[in-house]
Amino acid sequence: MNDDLDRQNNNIIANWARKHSLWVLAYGTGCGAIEVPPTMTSRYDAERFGITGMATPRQADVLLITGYLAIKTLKRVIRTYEQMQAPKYVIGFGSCTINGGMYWDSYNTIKRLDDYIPVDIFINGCMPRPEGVIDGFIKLQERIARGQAKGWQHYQENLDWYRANQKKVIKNWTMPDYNW
Amino acid sequence: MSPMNIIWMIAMPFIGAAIGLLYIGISRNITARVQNRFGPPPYQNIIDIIKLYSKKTAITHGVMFHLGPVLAITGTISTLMFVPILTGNYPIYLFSFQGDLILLMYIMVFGCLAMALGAGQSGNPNSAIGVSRGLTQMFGYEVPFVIALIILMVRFDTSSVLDIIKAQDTVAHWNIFRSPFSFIAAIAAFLGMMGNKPFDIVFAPAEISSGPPSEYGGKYLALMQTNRGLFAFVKLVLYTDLFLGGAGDFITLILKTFALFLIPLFIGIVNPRFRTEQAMTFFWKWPTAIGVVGLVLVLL
Amino acid sequence: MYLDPVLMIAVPLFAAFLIPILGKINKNIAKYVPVLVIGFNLYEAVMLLPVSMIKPVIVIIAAWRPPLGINLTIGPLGNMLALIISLVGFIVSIYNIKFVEEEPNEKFHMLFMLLVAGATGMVLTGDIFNLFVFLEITSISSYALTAFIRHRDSAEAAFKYLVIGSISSTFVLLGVALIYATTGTLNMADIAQKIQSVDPKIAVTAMILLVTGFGVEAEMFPLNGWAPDAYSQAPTPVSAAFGGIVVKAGMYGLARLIFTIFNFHGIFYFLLIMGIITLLIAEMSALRQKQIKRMLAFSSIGQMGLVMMALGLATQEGVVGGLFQMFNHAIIKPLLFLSAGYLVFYSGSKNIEDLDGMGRLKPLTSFFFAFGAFAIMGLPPFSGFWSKLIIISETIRNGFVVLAALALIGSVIEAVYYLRVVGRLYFKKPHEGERTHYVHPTAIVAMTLLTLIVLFVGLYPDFLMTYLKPAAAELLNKSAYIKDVLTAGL
Amino acid sequence: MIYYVAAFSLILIGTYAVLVKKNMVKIVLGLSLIDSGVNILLISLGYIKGKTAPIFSTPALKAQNMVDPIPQALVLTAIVIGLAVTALALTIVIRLYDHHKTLDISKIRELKW
Amino acid sequence: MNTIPLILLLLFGSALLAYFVGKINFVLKVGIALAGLLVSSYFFLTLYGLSEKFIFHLAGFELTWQINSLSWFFGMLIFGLGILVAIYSTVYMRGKERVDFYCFALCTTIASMFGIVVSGDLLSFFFFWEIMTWSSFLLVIYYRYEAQTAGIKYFVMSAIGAYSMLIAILMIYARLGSFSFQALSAGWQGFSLGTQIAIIILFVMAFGVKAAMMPLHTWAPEAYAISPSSFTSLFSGVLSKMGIYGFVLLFYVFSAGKLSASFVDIHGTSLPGYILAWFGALSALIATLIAIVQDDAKKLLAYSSVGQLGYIILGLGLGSSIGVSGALFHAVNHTIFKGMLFLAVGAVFYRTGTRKFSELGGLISRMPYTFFVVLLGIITIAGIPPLSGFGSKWLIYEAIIQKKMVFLAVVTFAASTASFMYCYRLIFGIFLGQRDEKYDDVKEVPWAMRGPMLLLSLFTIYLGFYPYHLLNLIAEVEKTVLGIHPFAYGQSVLFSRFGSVDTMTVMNVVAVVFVIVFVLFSLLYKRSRKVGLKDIHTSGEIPGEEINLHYAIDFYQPFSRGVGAVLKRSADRLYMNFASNMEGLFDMMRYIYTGNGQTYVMYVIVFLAFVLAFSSWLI
Repeated sequence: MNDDLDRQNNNIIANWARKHSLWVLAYGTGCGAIEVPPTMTSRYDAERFGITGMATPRQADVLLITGYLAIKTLKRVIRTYEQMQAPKYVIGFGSCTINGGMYWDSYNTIKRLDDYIPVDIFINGCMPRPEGVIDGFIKLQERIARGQAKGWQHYQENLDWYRANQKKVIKNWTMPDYNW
Repeated sequence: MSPMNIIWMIAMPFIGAAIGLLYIGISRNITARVQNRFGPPPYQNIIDIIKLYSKKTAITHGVMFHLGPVLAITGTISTLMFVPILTGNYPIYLFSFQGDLILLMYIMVFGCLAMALGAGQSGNPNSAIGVSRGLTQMFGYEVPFVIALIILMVRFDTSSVLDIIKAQDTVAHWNIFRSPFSFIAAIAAFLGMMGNKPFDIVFAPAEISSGPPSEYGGKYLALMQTNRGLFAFVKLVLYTDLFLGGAGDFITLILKTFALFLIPLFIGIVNPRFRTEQAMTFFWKWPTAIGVVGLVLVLL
Repeated sequence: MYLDPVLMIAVPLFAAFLIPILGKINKNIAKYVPVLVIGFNLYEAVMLLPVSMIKPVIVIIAAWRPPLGINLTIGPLGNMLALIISLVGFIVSIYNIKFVEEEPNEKFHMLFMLLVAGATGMVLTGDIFNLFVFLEITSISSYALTAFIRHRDSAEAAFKYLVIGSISSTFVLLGVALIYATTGTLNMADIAQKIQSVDPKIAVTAMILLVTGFGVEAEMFPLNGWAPDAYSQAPTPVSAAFGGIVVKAGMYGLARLIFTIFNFHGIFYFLLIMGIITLLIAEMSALRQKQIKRMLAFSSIGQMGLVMMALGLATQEGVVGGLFQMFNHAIIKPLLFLSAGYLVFYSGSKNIEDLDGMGRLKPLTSFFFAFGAFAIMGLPPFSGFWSKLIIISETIRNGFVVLAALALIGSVIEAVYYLRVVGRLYFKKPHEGERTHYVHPTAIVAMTLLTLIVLFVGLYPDFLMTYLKPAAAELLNKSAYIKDVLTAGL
Repeated sequence: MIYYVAAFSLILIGTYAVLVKKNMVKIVLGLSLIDSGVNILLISLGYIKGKTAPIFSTPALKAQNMVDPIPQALVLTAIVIGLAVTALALTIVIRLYDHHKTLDISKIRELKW
Repeated sequence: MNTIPLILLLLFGSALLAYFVGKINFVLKVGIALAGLLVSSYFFLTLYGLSEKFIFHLAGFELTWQINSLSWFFGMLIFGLGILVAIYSTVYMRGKERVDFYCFALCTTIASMFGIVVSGDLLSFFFFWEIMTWSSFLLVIYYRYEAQTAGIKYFVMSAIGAYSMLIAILMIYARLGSFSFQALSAGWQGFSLGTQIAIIILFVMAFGVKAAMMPLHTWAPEAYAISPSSFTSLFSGVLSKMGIYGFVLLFYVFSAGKLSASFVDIHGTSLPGYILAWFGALSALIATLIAIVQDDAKKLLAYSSVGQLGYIILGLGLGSSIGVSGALFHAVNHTIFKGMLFLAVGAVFYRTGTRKFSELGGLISRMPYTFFVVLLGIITIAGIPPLSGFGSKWLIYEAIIQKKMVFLAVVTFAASTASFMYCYRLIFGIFLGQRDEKYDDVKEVPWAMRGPMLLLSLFTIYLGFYPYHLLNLIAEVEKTVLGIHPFAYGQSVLFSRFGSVDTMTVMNVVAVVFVIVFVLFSLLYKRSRKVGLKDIHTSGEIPGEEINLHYAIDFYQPFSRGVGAVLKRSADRLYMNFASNMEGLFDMMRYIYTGNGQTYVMYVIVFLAFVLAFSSWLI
């Protein structure tokens, strides 16, 4: 199974296509969601890089987490992430996803997103401007082209670790099993 | 059946899909330009499809979910087989001798219904809502479409597409000029069929998360996207045959189809979205009224 | 081989007065006497049938030849009706054996015998005054039978019946007097001959008086006020007998008068119109009835309206249809009444709404009722179909399409209210409560007999048609009747 | 002639009683009156002035001198019937009175519609 | 012994036998019914191609029973579906009460339908027609407590229809003195115009009720919905065809193409035919619209039935060979697919106990065979190639357009498009979408129920690409009985004046393309993963049990908003209001009977006085 995945990871055409076609599922939590529309619309026009918004996780490639995550929201994010089709990438957006940001000592938000789902690219800032966002996307594209954006594989391989972390904060665990 | 015909039969779906996808890509580009953006490259859709085909996982909800896209593209390719594509010195007729306009009208639906069935099995309420809207809208636009076709069939006393093409031997005889009412009704229906802007409530992404295909991803979505391109191509070819006198060679075909393609595109760019029942009643008001005028004229 | 037809009247009369005496000896014997005696009548009627079909049997009493003496004229028609009456009487008397438990039941049997005797006399006699006398015998026994159950309602019904009945019989008597005054004879054939020379105004007055009188028994609208009450309040077998016997005899009198004695063509149109009015009003009234027997009574009136309509056509086929309908009605209506009687008996209430779910509790009785309902609606392959078919066919053939349509509308209404009852029997959940009664075998025998007759006639109507045709011909061909009667005994 | 007048007045009086009087006994009386009227009418039909009863009591009597015997026979029968009807009617009236405690016919209307 | 009475005797006999002997045990009654059907259909098969006659006299009327290609054609439908339904019933009815009653009524219904098609005269036609009415009524009311209103409505409307037919028949009899079809078709021209109109209207009333033509259809949805599903398929599939048979008789046998002589022609069709065609088209459209918003699967199918029968009526009204062939072809198709669908819905009901879309859903993985049947059924019913429904619809459309009846064509096509909506509704509501947990253990129905459905679906596939034999049969009917010159057709090619379609090619193309795409699609990529029903995108929310994910209530809400004006008007309500008003009016009548003895006497006296006053009129 893993061999097969590796072989495909290094497929140049596939990676090229993946790189140029990033369908984004913007998980609009927190204040960061306000930065996504400018990124997509006329002024910054992310579509020229093949970046388009998608409505459902089944079709999306990139999960864009735009801000702090409350525990309750985390559940949804995990679920959404698990429903996406591999290869899939996560972009942590804003400082809240990196270390909790201004919610560092909040009792009800997570601090570091990477502990719960594998983040491929963090975009720094509070908030990052659309230029920053596009920059993050381009970084992601580069990683994809190089076959380095393998967070989804990492998640699969270290599922237990992630689950343990997730279960630590999510008290009433009712999530279905991650089935691949 | 000549070997050439068989080759075309195999090649045409691919060519058609490529052309259709390219058109959709161009449409994205044009839309971007209208919105003062740069827009993706015209071949963006093809990239998307390659990406989707190379997705590593795909989920299925069951047999019908699996068969839905397959049957959808089956229906589209079957439709393609009965549309005369080129009529010039090197004609591409495929099977169009064995079918007529009524067959086309019905076999076109095959794919839509199959997709709807697949969407149904996904179990997502959004899909069901999308299908409900889509079928309702289809009921709306089929009325002017049917009227337009009836005008043509009655006028030329034939239901064979080839005969209709034959009757439009010169530019002045094109049905767009000879039966303008029919053309207007048909174009209105075309807007609905293409699912472009005023009539895109079926796929409303922000509202019902892209509607019927909302549960589809990976290779299924790829197949559906291919189908979308091919279907657009088939419809364009059919309209060209019916109203623009068909095409003698590929260049004419591309010019004519592209010209046709621009109509819904531009209408779509500048218009907001209709609600479902508004769309339905819209189709039953103006396009139908115009079509009825055409019907009366053709009877006189 | 048949015995003297006079016995058909004499034996029941004699037996009627014998019953109380027998009843003193043993209650049970009294119960079986009617079965035997009416069985004898039935035998006689059946045996007479082949003979009378060929040539009417004229019985001369005490050697007074017609037109002087009293005589019995047993033509095909009279014989047919006698057959119907004795058949219904026979079946009902079988049913009576166990159904009538109320004391003094030998009196019931006596009155019943009188009823049958009177009705038989009516259809067999050739003398108009005798007709009146037998009419009175029939009516008086009917009044008494109506009031048989000692209940306030039955007394009321009986009183109404009595008032209307005796007024009408007075009219009959007046009519007879008028006829006698102008023609000087009481023999019907003789009257028919001599009435030609009578001033038509007097003749028509006499006819109207007689028609009114017999119309009451024949349930012609608006003379039928008694019918719903009497039918619904009389004991069930009596209701059945009303439908099968009394009304038939009344209708016979009516037909005999207007066909044989008088020759006014206007009366046929009159009868046609009265028939359809009777039919429609009765069916409409039946639609919303709350009591099952009252509903059946209205239905009965409606059927008689159809018969009147058929007779009013005054054509061979029309009269055949009318007689056929009379036969059907005489068979099916008792079936309905008898089964409804048991249903009422079980549920303890006469109201339709209390019959809910009886189809489940009493499948057999309910089946008989449903069967009767289907049959009387005129559905094939039951017998009602053929008579209705013939009547409607003949109505249309004579150009009265509207009348036919109205009659059929009546049939639709009929279907509605019958189905409502059948629906209640089968579709509603039964009410709570213990009901332990069971149908007595004699009742089952009676109802099964009726059912079989309905089916047989429905599947093979020709059997009956062969006898109905001469009967109709007799009505229509009055000169033959006159000749037969007046030359009898020569 | 006077017989006819008497007969018809009796019939009319009887009819009036039956139609108008509320008391059931009076109605029964009315019925009886009608009956009697009709009987008188019948008798008078056969009556010829100055003729004898149609009984051959002595050989001298001739049929031509007798009144018509048939109406008399009819009337006898009719009287009997009338009697029977009256008797029955009165019985029923008594029973009705037992049940309803009234003789007013318009109040005894439980069976209707 | 003549075969026709033998078959009838067998059928009626097995009905009675099943009722009386069947009291003993279940196997016996169903067995007798089935055996009777099988034997009689064997005899029926021997009648193929023959033209037998059986003449006898009853009640002074001459009755004729005959078999010709037309009766054989409809008899084929009766016996074909009849046997399948009987087989299906062996399991479906097991354990239900009053199976003997059911068997009796089923056999009687089949027998009476056979009687109708072999009738050679109007009287026996009417006779069997009435038997059919009451025997099917008995089946409609099988579930007795709920069925009352539906049953009575059915019966009353049938009675009205039957009586209007009776008037027409007797009008004919009064003029011709004979009931036989030959006499009628010979004497038709002798009728005055008014008579012709009256006869046509009266007959159309009768046949329209049975064929559930639009303003006369109101009994159909409830009666279909409430009768046992095994019978409903026969009811809709064959019994309603008796109305169609009547229309065929009326327009092509009784009037024998002489309508044009007395009526004006519109677009080359006689006026009555043209009006009939419009009735058909409008019932197709309106019934379809109503079907879309139903929640009960059987009601949906019932309205769909009304709509599809509208197509058949439309084809018959057109009068050209292609139209009539289309109609007859569609009649066969309708028998097949309505048989399938009602049986399938019955199968679902058998397992789940409900027919409501709002309660079902997601049964595809539990009842795959049934799903397959329904899938084929809806494809056929929607007229989508390559299945058989397309062929017949194609013929009907070609016939309309050939006659240049453009508005008719628009209505018809619109109806056909709308039918996709209810088709989808049907299959989605039952088999797709989310499944309620209580249906997790539902199993596929037994083979005795699966078999008939699958057999029927094979037929639709077969007729879908090779309608040759059926068209032969229809051509035979048209040539020998209807007096129409049949249209041209090849082995699998249908020709009209201005178009042709090769059903075989269509089937092949679709099949080949499907196989190629499917193989490519499956080979090129790995197997996809099967996920659970609830594993759907719900914005990250994990759907609990209490959340309804099955979108089934008000499925076409925008649609019903859009066409609300049409749906609001209901012929049924109109009739019911009319009926209740009439009932109120009739109710007044019984107040004549005041209950006062004196009033009654008054009536007598007034009557007497009145008649005496006008006595001079009687003289």
